[in-house]
Amino acid sequence: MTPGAMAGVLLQVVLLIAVAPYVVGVMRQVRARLEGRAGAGIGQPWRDLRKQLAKEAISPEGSSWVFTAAPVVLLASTLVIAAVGPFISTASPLDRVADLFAVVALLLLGTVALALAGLDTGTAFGGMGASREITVAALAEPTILLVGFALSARVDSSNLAAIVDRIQDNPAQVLSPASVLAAVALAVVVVAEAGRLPVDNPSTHLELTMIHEAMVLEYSGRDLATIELAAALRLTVLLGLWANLFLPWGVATSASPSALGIGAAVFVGKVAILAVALATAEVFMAKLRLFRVPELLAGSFLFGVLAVSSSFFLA
Amino acid sequence: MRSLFRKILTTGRVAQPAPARASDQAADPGVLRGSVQIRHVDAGSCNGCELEIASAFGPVYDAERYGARLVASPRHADVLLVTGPVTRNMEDPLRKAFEATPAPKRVVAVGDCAHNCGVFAGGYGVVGTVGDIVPVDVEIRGCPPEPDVIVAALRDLTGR
Amino acid sequence: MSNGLYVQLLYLAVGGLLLSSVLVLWRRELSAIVRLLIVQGTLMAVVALLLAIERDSIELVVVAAEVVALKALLIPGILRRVLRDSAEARETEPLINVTASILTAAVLTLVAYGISRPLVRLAPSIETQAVPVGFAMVLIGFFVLVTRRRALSQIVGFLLLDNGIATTAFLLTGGVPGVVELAVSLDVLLIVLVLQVLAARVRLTFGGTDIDELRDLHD
Amino acid sequence: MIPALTTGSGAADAVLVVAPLLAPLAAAATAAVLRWRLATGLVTIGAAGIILATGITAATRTVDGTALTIGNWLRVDALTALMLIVIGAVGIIATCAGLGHLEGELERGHIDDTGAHLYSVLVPLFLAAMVLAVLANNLGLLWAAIEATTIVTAFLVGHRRTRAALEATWKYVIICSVGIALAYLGTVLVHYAAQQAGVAEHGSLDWTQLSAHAEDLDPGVMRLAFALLVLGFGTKAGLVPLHSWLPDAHSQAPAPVSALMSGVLLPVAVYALLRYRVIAIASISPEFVRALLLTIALASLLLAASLLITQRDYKRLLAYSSIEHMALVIIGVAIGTRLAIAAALLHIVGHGISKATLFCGAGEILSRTGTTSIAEVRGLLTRAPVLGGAFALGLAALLGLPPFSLFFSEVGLVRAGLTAGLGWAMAVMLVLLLMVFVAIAVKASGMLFGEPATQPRPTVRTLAALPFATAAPIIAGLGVVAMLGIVDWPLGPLLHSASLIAGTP
Amino acid sequence: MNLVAQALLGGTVFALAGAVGAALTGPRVRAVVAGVSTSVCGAGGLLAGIALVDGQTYSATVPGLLPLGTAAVAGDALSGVFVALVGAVAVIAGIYSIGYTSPGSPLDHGPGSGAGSRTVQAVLPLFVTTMVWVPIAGNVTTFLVLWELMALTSLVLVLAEHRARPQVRTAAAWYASMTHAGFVAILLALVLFSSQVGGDSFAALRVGAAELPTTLRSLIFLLALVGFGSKAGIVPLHVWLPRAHPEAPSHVSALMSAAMVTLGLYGILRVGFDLLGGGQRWWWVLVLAAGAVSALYGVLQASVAVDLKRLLGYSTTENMGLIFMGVGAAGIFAADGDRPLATLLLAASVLHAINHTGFKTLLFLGAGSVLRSTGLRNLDSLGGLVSRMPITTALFGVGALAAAALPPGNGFVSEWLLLQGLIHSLPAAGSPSVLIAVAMPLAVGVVALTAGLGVATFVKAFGVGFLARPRSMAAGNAIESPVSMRAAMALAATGCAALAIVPAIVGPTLNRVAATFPTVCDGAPLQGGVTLQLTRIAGSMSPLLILCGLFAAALVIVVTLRIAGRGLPRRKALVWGCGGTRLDPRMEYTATSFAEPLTRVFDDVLAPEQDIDVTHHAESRYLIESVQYRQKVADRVEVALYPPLLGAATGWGRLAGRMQNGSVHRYLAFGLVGLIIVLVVVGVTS
Repeated sequence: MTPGAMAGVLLQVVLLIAVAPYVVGVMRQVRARLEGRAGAGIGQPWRDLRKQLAKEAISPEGSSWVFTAAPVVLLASTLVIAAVGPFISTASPLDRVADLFAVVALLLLGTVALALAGLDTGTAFGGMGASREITVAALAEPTILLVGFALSARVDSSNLAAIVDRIQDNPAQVLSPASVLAAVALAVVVVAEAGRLPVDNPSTHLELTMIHEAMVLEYSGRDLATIELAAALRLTVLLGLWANLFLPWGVATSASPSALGIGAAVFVGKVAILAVALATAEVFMAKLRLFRVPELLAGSFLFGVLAVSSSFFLA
Repeated sequence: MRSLFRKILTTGRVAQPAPARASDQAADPGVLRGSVQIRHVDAGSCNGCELEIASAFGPVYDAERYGARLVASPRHADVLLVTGPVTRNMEDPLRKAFEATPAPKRVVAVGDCAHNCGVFAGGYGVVGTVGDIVPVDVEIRGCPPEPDVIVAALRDLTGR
Repeated sequence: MSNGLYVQLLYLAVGGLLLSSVLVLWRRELSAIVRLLIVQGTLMAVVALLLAIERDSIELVVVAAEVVALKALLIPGILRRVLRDSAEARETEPLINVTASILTAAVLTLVAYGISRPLVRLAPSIETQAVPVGFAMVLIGFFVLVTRRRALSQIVGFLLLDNGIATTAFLLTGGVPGVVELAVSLDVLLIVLVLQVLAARVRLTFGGTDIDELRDLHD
Repeated sequence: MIPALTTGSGAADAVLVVAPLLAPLAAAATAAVLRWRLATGLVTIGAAGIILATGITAATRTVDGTALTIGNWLRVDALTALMLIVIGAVGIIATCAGLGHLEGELERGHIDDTGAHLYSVLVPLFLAAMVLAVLANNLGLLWAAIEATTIVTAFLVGHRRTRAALEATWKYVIICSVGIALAYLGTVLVHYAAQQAGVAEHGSLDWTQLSAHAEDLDPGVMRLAFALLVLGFGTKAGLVPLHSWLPDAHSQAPAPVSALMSGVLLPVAVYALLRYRVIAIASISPEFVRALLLTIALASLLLAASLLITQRDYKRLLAYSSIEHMALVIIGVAIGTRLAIAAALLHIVGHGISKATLFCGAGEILSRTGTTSIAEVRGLLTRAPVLGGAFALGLAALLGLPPFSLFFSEVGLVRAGLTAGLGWAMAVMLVLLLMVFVAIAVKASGMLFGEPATQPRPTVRTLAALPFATAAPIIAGLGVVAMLGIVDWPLGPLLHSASLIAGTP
Repeated sequence: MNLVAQALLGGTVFALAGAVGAALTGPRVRAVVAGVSTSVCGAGGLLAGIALVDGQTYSATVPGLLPLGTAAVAGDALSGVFVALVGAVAVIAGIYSIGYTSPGSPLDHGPGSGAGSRTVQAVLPLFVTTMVWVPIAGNVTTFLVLWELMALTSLVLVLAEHRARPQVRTAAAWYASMTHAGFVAILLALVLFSSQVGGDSFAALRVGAAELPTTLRSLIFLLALVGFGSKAGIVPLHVWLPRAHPEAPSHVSALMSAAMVTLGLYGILRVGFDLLGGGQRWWWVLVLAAGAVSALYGVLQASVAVDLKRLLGYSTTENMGLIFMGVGAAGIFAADGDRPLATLLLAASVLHAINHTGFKTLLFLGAGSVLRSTGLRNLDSLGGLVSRMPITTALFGVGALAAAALPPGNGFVSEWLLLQGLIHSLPAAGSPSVLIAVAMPLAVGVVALTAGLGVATFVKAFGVGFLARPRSMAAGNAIESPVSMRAAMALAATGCAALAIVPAIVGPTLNRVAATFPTVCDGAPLQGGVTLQLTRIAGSMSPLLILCGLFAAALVIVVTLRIAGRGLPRRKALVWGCGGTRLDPRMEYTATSFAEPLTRVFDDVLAPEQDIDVTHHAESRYLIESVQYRQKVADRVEVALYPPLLGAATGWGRLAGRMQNGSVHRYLAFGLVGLIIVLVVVGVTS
């Protein structure tokens, strides 16, 4: 592992951490503007984080080490993804550590950690949130893996860098039916996994409609900060993955500083565009009833199957 | 969807321009600088204050632009926004909400009733003012207080 | 004895055996049935005797005497005692009525003819030509067992069956070897004795000898 | 065909042939004179022991293919020796259990002194009749001996003199007499065929002669004869269509008698068929023999399986299981290869001993709970661990679980059947066996396990530990069946030479 | 006598001695004797298995045993893996049983009953012995004997607590019946095989298989599939499994669910790949389909189960389903000639079997630990064990992580491998066959959905069962288990962890197993130490580095938080109950409510029966006194398949019973009719 490559990885992680709250901020700001409001500014999530870090952390009585460990696991798993994914460069030395499936599993690990924490609080809301979150995650899993199948079957590898590299080499593949179908399917899943509308409403105050929020109702202070950062980071990572898997241009293929710089800039741009697009789309949507969510996910599963089939039959 | 889009385009920004802030009267917001999460506790209000709070966070007054945000849990909150005289049944919940809020925390008593029980003073179901139950940091007077006033008080807390 | 007379007498006796079996199906009085059994036993002895004369066999004469003693005297005697002990003089309504029974007997006789073809074919002779009668007696005896309800009638059915076998044995081979014959006769006698004792117990225990009433044991 | 046999007939051998016959007769005489008492019981056990001992001695003499004969009438070869061992072994278990049984029955007043006397005379006679059947070289004698068992056991089945016992006895005697009469007709036809084939007059019913000249016998007559013999001896073996006496008689007879009937009487009838089969396959087409036996056996198996499903009475359950096992043995006979015959014989041994222990166990359960209803016996393992455990192990043996030898005989049967190209029959057999297994397992689990919910009916004896005289033979019997399943040497060679006598290569 | 023989025989001698010893000693000594002898027997197996995998062979014929057959043993690398697995589980279960069965637990229902009874303790080492020997069997007879002995001994163990609960009896009856049905199928398959090739030994079968006609080979395979599938708990033959495993004492559940069930896989591999040498493609499509149905159905049932041990039982069906999917796919590719891919899939299956053994042992032992100290299996009444039984909770958590197939658990590694195999079914050049193009995406979908629901299942099991506050008095009074139980669980957890972090340690084993199937497999499937590297396929993953990454990130986070938090203390406060009264444990989410969304989503498949009883107040029907809600999710496959079968059998039995109506005339009529029929047939056919 060369120092340059190490620096690349470090740069990627730091960049992602730095960008993540802004992504949330951008989305909130876009929504605010579209709703006719002024908005708190894209830096607001960072301000919130800074404040929460300085606040007291409270553990509810009857909870255990699981409650305190969950935010750390959540953030740590996301950081690992941030380190191994080809976000700004495909020449990462860590690429061999985890492939697409491992990344998906790590995301799930974070979800599980938070769900366990939700259950650990012993409140009805915690349990409710955990139950719903896990249900959604369980149903989203097949789509992700099928999309992974569709993407990796063509390049005969499930390693993310290999997929990105291959598409960069054959730009025509971007518009192949398999790719388009997979992109749609994955988009739905990204929305579900990130807890965005129409699956979950991140700004709801009504406990009965909450999924993610219900699980973290008991968290405060630095625990909450960790969770919010992790949530933002997960959103960013998902958007980044989506962007690089389907629109891989600009991703650095070497670890040279200039390539990394361009890669980082392109990455920020892509994620910003996606965040704006997602936020805009959310304005037009209402939250789905919880029991309509599986229908949505089943739809994405169908797209996934079609993607795989077309990559078999139309390749 | 198209109609909604057209609506967005034609309506534009409805938020009033931010009024200037009398910076001298504000204490240092400390940890809460730039970001205040608020848990609203209705301790027995007639819902007049609630209407005003709602409009303070609506598009026109848009308190959120100053970094204030309503949240669902006192655990997430820095500030308790308490309205109304404290009724017998809400006394304990108020205390619990205060207890549940992580330090450093502020209590904002909204409306005259929170200050002196207003017309409800002496009612059989009224325990007392908010200040009798929890330490109040900021009081917003008015029956009900206008959104402007509420927003101004919140701006003092965030320092924006 | 001339061959013609032998044949006529033999066939007469054999025919009598078949007739007596069928008549058992027809008659309702138990005493009449026992009498028919005596007739049948006697006819069997006649058959044995005819064979003895034909073959000049002393052994068969002894067998004939034994048959008379056992089947015409001893066993009917036992049955008479059974009859005397019980107050039942008549067979109750058989499970298949008399007309149908006799028709069935006719069918059974035909079947017997059919199935005993190989026996006749192996060694066609005067005696073996009559073997189907033995088979018919076996089947009719079995039929009596199936359709007649009284304990006594069942014993009679068994005896008819046994007589049929003995007749077959006489006609086919002039009887089985002596020791075996003796053992067989003893066995038949013992079984009749056992059945007699059992019939008496049945009467005492159940107050009648309608065997079809004995249905406590079932699945 | 029969392998070349050397025939031995020294004085010692003569004793060997006659002793098993005389010993039970002597015991019967003793019992007749002394009436019922402990000594009589011990003498009877001794007689059974002598049968076993001579069986084993005979086995060592005949395992090399030797046959010991006395005149044309009696003959001991490996097959006979094996049957003697079964009779002796089951006899010991049954007579030992008989001690306790009679005492109990007298104590409770179910029988009187005369009854006990009758019992103690008839049981050794029963043994003697069966010994005679397996010793007989003359087929007529074989028939008469088997017929004699009916006569002897008639009063044993009806020993209790209850209504049900009487009913069972009547059915038993009538049906078996009819059946065995058919076998007699078959014997007569064989005699006829032998005469026509020129087999010497005095030897025309000798098995030795007949099996040597089997090819000369007329196939037409022999087909008829064999069919009659199968139906006739099949009646005594509890096979369809004249099987119906069996559940009634087995469930009403005193437990030791049921043990003897199920453990050895039925196999003795099968033994007769085994002997006749040797003649039949040589004189008529082996396919016919196989088809007939297989049809009857599978029908019996189907019947047993069907009636076990809804069985409510554990003694009848054991009775139907006997039909099932005889059907299995007949399937082995039908297949007829040496492996199949060896398996069938091993099955006879295993089934005989384990069924005897089970009937004795069932008798104990009956005497302790006062009911034969499966539904009314609960939590046996908790209430009487030794009895329940023995019953459970016996059932396991019966269901063909290892290490009991029935497992191996069943596997052997399947192997032989599949090798002989009878795949469909084996499949049907195994499916029916599975039905039997499920039926018995479900019923047994109800009887054996769980906490007894209600107090048992008041009975004379409480569910105390088993008396030693009953427990010892049961446990020893199960031990032997298990031992036969684990090691091959005690029976292996004997089974092999017996299968040489009765099996086709 | 080589090491294999020494280890096996030594272990067996110990086990027999232990059985005798346990039968003769008092309850306290008995527990130790049985446990130690079981462990020693297991250790023998483990040693022998490792030696076999290492390349030693062991074959022998013992004359004079087993009537009508011969006793023969023959071990190869395939045997070795399974012997070692069984041995390892036995070592752990043996240690565990010392504490579990020693007197003084709430499960103790008095002397002589339950898992500590004389019979059960004596049979335990025997059960292990039979299991250890099953994969070593060298001919059909020996295999059948050992197989059935294994069933019998396990049946005795399942019945251990028959006095405590009536369900034990039902479970045992189901188990006995299903396992016997399976045995019948195996018996027919193997004996048909051996009778057709004219030899009893596996070596003879292997040689003779090629000459058998295809239909016969297919028949043999199908029968074997049914037989071994029923042992492996494959749907629809699984019905015994979720009944028997919960009712058995927990160390027995572990032995059954982790070790015995795996022998079903051994059977399929031995017969399908080894003796029959691969075979038709449609066989393996069938295996794949059966595996897929099992995986999905098992995990669905597990995800809605509320009985902890039943949940684990269904999870066994799920995991065996996944394993069968791998085996099926391997078979398909082998039949298509893509042997390297077949090798990979086979390795994935075997690895998953190994991993499943590891975590299922741990989970059942954990469940047993809970059961022993609370008497509860119902998740709806558990909770709060994390503070009362911290070690059990932590160790169960390790198992749950693995069973949920999440990194850094060991289950993840093998599922990853399985997915890699399935995903790379697209040939590098040319278009794939339609079957593969249809089957493989569906298979991936099934694996994925299974994985997702598996996560839900184990979040529920761990989160509801161990976390939060106790939902019952019994759970509130729980105390940590005895040291031997904890040690055993720790041992199992160590095994899981080792497999999770450096799966490469079993790489050589998998390669050797693959080498035992020369007609199916080709080459070594995977290589690498720290990073798992597939041979032909560009796939790599490093569980160790992922774990390191997680640790490093966690460390950074914790340190950062410490610094940023400026030493602010963590405060304990009452749970936020929206200002209401103190939250009652009854207000907590239960396992039933946790699974409710899934129950709803899959209600077409699960068909839950719900029952709500509202009792109104006597004075006014507007006042409600109580509301009772009951939900039962029956096993729908069982309900659809078995009751009709049993009903038909019962009806038939009744019909047959009516035939025997007691009339002697009727009985004689049977005879007469039978006689005439037989005689007429004889006459006609002459």
